[in-house]
Amino acid sequence: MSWVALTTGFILILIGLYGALTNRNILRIIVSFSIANTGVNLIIVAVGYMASRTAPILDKTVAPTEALERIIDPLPQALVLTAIVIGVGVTALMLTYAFKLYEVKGTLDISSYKELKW
Amino acid sequence: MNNILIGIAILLAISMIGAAVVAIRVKRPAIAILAAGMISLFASILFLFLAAPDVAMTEAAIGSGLTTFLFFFVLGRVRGDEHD
Amino acid sequence: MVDLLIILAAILAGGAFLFALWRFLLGPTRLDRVVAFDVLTIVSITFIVFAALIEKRGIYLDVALVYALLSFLGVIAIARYLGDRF
Amino acid sequence: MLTNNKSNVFVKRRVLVMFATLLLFWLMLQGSLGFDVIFIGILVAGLIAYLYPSGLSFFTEFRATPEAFKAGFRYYAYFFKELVKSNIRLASVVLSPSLPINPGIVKVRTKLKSKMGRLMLANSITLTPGTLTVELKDEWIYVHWVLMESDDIEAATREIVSGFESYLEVMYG
Amino acid sequence: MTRRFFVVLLLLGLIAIFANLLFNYAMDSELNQTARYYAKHTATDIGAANIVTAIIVTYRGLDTLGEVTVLFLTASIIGLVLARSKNKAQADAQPTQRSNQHKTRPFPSGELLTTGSDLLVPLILLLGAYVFINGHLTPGGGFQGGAILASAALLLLLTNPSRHFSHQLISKVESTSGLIFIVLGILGIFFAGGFLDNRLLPTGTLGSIFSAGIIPVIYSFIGLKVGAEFTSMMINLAETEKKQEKNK
Amino acid sequence: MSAFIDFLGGLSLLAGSAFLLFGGLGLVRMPDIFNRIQAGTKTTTLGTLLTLLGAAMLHPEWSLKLLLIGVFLIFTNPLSSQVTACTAHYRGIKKSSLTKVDRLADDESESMEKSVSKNPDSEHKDKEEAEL
Repeated sequence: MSWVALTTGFILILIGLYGALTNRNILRIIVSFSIANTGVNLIIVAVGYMASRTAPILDKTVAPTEALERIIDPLPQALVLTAIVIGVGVTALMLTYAFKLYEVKGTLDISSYKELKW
Repeated sequence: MNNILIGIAILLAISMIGAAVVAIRVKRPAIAILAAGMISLFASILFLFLAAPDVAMTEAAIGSGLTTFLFFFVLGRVRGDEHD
Repeated sequence: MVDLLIILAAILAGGAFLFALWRFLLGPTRLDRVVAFDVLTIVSITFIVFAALIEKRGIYLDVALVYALLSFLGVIAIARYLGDRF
Repeated sequence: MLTNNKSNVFVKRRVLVMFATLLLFWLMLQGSLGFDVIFIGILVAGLIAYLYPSGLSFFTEFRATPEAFKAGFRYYAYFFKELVKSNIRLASVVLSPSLPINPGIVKVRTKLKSKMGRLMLANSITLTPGTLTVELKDEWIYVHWVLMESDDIEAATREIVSGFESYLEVMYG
Repeated sequence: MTRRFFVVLLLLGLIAIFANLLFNYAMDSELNQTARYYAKHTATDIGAANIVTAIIVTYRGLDTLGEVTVLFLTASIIGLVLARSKNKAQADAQPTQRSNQHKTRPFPSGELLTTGSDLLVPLILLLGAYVFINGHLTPGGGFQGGAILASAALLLLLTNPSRHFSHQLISKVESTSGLIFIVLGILGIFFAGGFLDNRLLPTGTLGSIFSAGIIPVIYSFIGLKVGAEFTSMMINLAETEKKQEKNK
Repeated sequence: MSAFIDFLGGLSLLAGSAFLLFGGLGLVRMPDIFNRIQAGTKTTTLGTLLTLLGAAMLHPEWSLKLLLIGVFLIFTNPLSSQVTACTAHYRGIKKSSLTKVDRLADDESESMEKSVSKNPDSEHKDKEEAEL
């Protein structure tokens, strides 16, 4: 299982980076970033996975005494959980700036933003 | 039994990669955004298969509506700039 | 016996997923892709149920609840965008 | 003065029904009947019903008479029967190699006035034999029909709507 | 063209790194030391059935505080950046009345969507409340529940894009719950083991709704805060005006 | 007895997945968007409901949650299909040549002639065909 997730995550990062570097439309760049973001999250969760173990939640099927043998590492999950929520905030911020840039210039093509070009 | 889950995971992985290719190659930005939303929804099922239901729920709650909606709102505001 | 039935059912659901994916990747108009997206999310709920059955954890169904109640928001968002409402 | 008072009672009843439905859903979500669960459920359901008074619930405009309950049960039985029937018909259409369809968008009339009844009617039409609600406007429903039999308004109404409407009219009005 | 060449070169390098990582990856067969500590002590010390929740709210509660602050800053910056464009749009609105002249086709009434959203919004709110109140028992918690609460506002916005939301209520909910979160954390210093210690209340029996000490209370307020922040982000974006098309 | 109920649950799962498969097939085979929505919404709803029923038979202690999933599905699924169909009609997406009548378009153009003098219909359809 973790092989599948790791490979998918790596491929998603590559595709996202390629899209972010070759597209010219700012909206497209943000979409590519969010794809790469998903890939990174997938990799971090996949690293914590262990075969034939189950989710770190104790209930009738997983008693607290046998938790040591039955559950997987909960720490990467906690990290990714916060990372996803922050990711939405970052995406919203990027979109806000994109909207603001469009208001000023009237276009979202990055080749027309050359004030900082030397 | 576990092989079935791995098979479904491979199916989901293929569809995610296909959707990612669609997202960066397709001409219409609306479809690119929809494909990104689809990637995040399928990633949530993959999280569930990786025994992380908390992360799966976060991704499902956020990826299903919120991100897609934010993108579409900005896209609707800059509609004149659709072609690229 | 039941295991065999579950495996067969999962294979059939995977076939449905592949058909919908085909429509999503090639669909001629944008709304065709939206319909395919809708079908894909609903087939995903079946996948979650299969995961819960195979791992025997009832708590996985909470994710299916969130899916069932929220997955139509994305479809409505794009439909409203295509209907010139934003 | 009288009308104002009446509408106030109506709003109160509506909020109360909303509260009861939400509490029911809460107990179903929790799956237990402990004291603590019911206490928090009352708190949450009351807060939501108070903050969102324009919300509808499944029983908002329900007429709480014995006939209505009977019609409700018969409606659900009829609905599931039609759902299975429509699926088998659609599956046979999809599987036959020649794809024997005859689609068209027809116009049908409904007598229902209550919001919930109209919503349930439209949803039922969407989920049953080869029909799909495209638009609901005043008393007209525009329906896409895969296996169209006639485009006359009255005939189509008889064919598509009347089965559900007879039950929903008793239930919601 | 050279640019695309460099991009491909960069990606090839990344592929080499990733392939190296992937082929040398070996799945752990045992929990590492930190995870073993969490697995052993969560049920007895914290009393929470969901170990991820125990980590987020108690063991690494400061991280969560930081994260909530980051989200708050993001929401405020979005409000700040968009505030000027909102005023400008209102000022611009009266001279050039942009009517929909090219759009003569009547738009569908959407009665079904209105009724459906009236039906579904209370249910979505209830599900959100369920998710964050049961954060210590089932998968879920404040962040998920907050996102679900914001989804209810999103459905209302989709039904009627020009709907008016009360900014005051949202910011009040947001600041109050943030304040309560911090106050509960500080109370932990005086009456329990330290900042954000959950044993302010008794830990109770594992698996019941009143257990895990203060975790459900803190997570509920985190849920309300996150929901209010996401909602304010969306509303700020939704209240901007469409740019006037002058060049046409 | 319980083995028999388990077997019935498995059969229900299988039937649900079969309906999902028919829905997918319909999505591929149907000629235009309205028919695709029809195939997509009905079969997937029944298929998922049958799957939930099968799961409830296999694990009776989950049945309340599965019932809730079913209720949510019945109310959200037709809503999204209806909004999609409405948008498709609004954008004037080309219907298949088999479609004989379209009362909605007839009524709309009638009311249009009364209120607006211009003819907007052709413009809209051209736009959508250019977008394909």
